[in-house]
Amino acid sequence: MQYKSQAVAKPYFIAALALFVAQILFGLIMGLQYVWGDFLFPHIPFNVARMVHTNALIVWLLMGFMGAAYYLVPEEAETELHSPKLAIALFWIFLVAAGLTVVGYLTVPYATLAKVTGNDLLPTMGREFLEQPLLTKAGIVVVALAFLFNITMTILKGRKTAINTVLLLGLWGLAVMFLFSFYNPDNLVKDKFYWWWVVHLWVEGVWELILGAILAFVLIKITGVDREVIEKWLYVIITLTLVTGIIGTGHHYYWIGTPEYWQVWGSIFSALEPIPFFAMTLFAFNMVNRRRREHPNKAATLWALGTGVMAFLGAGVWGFLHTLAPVNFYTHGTQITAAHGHMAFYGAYVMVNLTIISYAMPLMRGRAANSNKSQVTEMWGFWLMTVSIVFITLFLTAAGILQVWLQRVSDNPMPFMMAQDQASLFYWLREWTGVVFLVGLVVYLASFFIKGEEKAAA
Amino acid sequence: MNVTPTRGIARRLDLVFAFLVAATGVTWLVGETGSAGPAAVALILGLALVKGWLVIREFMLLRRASLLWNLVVAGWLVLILATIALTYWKALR
Amino acid sequence: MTETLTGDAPVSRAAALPRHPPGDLAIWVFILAELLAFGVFFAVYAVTRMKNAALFDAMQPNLDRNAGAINTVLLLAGSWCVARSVDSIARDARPASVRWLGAAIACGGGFLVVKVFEYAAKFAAGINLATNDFYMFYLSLTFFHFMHVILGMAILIAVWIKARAGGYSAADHRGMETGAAYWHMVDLVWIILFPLVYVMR
Amino acid sequence: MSGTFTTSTARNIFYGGTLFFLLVFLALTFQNEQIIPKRDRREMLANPQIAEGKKLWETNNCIGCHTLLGEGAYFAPELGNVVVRLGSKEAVKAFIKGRPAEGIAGRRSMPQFNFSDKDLDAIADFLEYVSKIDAAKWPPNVQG
Repeated sequence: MQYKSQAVAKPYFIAALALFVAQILFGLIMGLQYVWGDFLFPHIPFNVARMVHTNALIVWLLMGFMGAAYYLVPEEAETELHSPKLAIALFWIFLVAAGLTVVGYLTVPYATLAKVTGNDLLPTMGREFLEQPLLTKAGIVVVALAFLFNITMTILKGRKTAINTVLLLGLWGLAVMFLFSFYNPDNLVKDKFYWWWVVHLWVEGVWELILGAILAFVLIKITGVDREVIEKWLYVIITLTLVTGIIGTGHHYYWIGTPEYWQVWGSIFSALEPIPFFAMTLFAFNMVNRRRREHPNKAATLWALGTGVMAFLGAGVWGFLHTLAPVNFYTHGTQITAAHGHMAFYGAYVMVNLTIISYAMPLMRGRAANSNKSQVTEMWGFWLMTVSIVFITLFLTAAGILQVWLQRVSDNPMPFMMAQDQASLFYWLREWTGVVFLVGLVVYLASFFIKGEEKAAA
Repeated sequence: MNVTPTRGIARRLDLVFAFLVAATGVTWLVGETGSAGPAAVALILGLALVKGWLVIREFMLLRRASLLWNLVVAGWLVLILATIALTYWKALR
Repeated sequence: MTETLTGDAPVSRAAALPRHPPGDLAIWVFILAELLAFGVFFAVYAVTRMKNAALFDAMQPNLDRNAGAINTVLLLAGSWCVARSVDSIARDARPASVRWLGAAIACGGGFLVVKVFEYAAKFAAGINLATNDFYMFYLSLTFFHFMHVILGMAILIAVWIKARAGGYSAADHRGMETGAAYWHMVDLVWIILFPLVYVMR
Repeated sequence: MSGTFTTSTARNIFYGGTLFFLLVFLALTFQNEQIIPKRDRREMLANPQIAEGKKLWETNNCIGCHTLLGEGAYFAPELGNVVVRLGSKEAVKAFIKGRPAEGIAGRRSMPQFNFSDKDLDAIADFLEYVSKIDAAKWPPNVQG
């Protein structure tokens, strides 16, 4: 850690990991509800568990991105953060808002929550991933703007590198695209059309800029390869990402009342989306192979390489599997989508957050890297979680194929619930694999508390 | 200005251009006469192949690049034209 | 192993790299990506035509082949001018290089004008992307290409401005080669598009 | 001369390429806005019940279990075509109304929302409207 103010990242990372735990616990509840239908009913119905699961994910990833920005921007800009106090204040505001929102989800019926939080003023709630009350959404905008102010001011007064420029662009894009969450017309087709401007243009657009910037930063640090080399590849990869990803939005416009030309445009451009992910994997391995130093933090290197591979598999390969319109006609809205969603989010955004946390946390705790013992434990966490998510994805894919076959393709299409019963074996396997994932997460978290021989900070 | 080989390049470019325009004229003529069928399609796709090849080699200057680069870009051209020809042929049957 | 750890490794690698075409490697990555996108688009067109040959053959005569052919010539001429411009700067003939570039930009502008008239006629007939599969592809492909011509012209104009200011020389004109390569790509794509969409039946 | 690869060119291509594809996407969006009036059944929205039904759909987080035109959660059946599948709006209303408050033992259970008859009408009107949107022949069959 070269600048004192980088330390503000620490509470962000800790809160992110706490929310990660909450996300997984609620995921396990949902997984169980898939096979034990009335588990916790009517106290925590599936839809509530799902809101907590997905919203906790989104919030902790955002927390992680913010922490990453607070950590790497001062170092890249070679100056202290504009206002560490603001960063800490925003942390508490964000955390309390997120906490209150979750408490709201869990304690009162959603309709009541909508009423008391003023959803009537501007109805925005009750749409997938955008379930947050108006107040929370407004809070997110305020926090995001203040955060961007802080980061932008820091970069303006310091060195402008490709990494912090790309990061800043991604973060601004994130904030701007979120504004579409306030647009909710009665016309369902338009509602859905612009809803994707938040969801797709986040995860297959601007978030990938953030991902690329964080990965590039960590690769420079752990490999010692010339900044010039890493930065130009960063630009090439994010160019490919946006060239394919922006029009790739069209792969969500096949069956929601939008015209048929999206089937052609969406299929073509989203079919090319795996390319930037593949490039990123090649890039990460290439840089590590060309390393000019042996960084003591092996765990961070593992996470960085893992991000490349898993993002390619989850977002690239599993996305491609069902992105072509003729295939998607049968797979749209099935467990295939869920399978892709799990591996893509884990492989791209969970792992990149854990990469920067793995790299930065030891430094913020005053050492170049954790002890060997701690790192070995962390790597166990890596493998347990990563292998689990692969199997969760495979089981969900199996469930999805079965569902598509029974419910969509066969001559005598089976009703939804009957088809679900047929897939219950795979849901059980998924749930047990989810337990293994939780074990992996506990092991990972335990690594933070393992002492041993440490190397002094560089 | 007085180096002969480079003047040669200019003349070469002029000849390529003249050929490209002439080939385009033939393709246009095929369209104007409303010609259909395998022979006409083979002619225009063949001309497209030659035109594309000339643009790649002479204008994009891939003749100065390694074999790999030539294979990649010309391979693209051949692959696309072959796909078009194949689908045309299958639609006939 | 030790070799990858030493500082001079990239230098020895560079020597082993294949000879790249003129221009910056970054533009070539972009060109390959564009060619791939167009290539897939053409293939999807071809397959859709295969399945709906009757519709495609019935609709195709409505296209303006004259406009298509004129535009082909304009793009070829533009490409030729750019190639001559690069050749001129390689001989340090700077005024000639700038003139050739200007001519190329004029050709591109001509293409856009012809295309706008062609589109105007189609739009006036009430044709849009939802009319039928043929017009969907015709409009999609030509519009996507149309946008590329605009982008190519933007690049050429940037190069032209720099060339006029004396920014290129026989010793260093990589920027011009970079812009030229992109412009030729736009031409190359049209060389397939014209027979495929306007003529083949 | 050959074999160069500069950060500044890569950066310019990034900005130019992104802007370019964004413009193409916006053009496609513009065309989308021109075409969807023929597909999205916006004339039905003259009935204020539909907007009310959509709001009830949202404020009860139906999307948290169900899909609507294939988007949402995959825990419970697709509802874009539910009016067609169950045969009538009345059947849809009866189904919603008939959910036991304590759920069905061991089964995935839909909560009892205690909707008024007016609310149920609005929800059914909304679901009927959704079933009439031209979704390019999706879903493949009535089971959704």
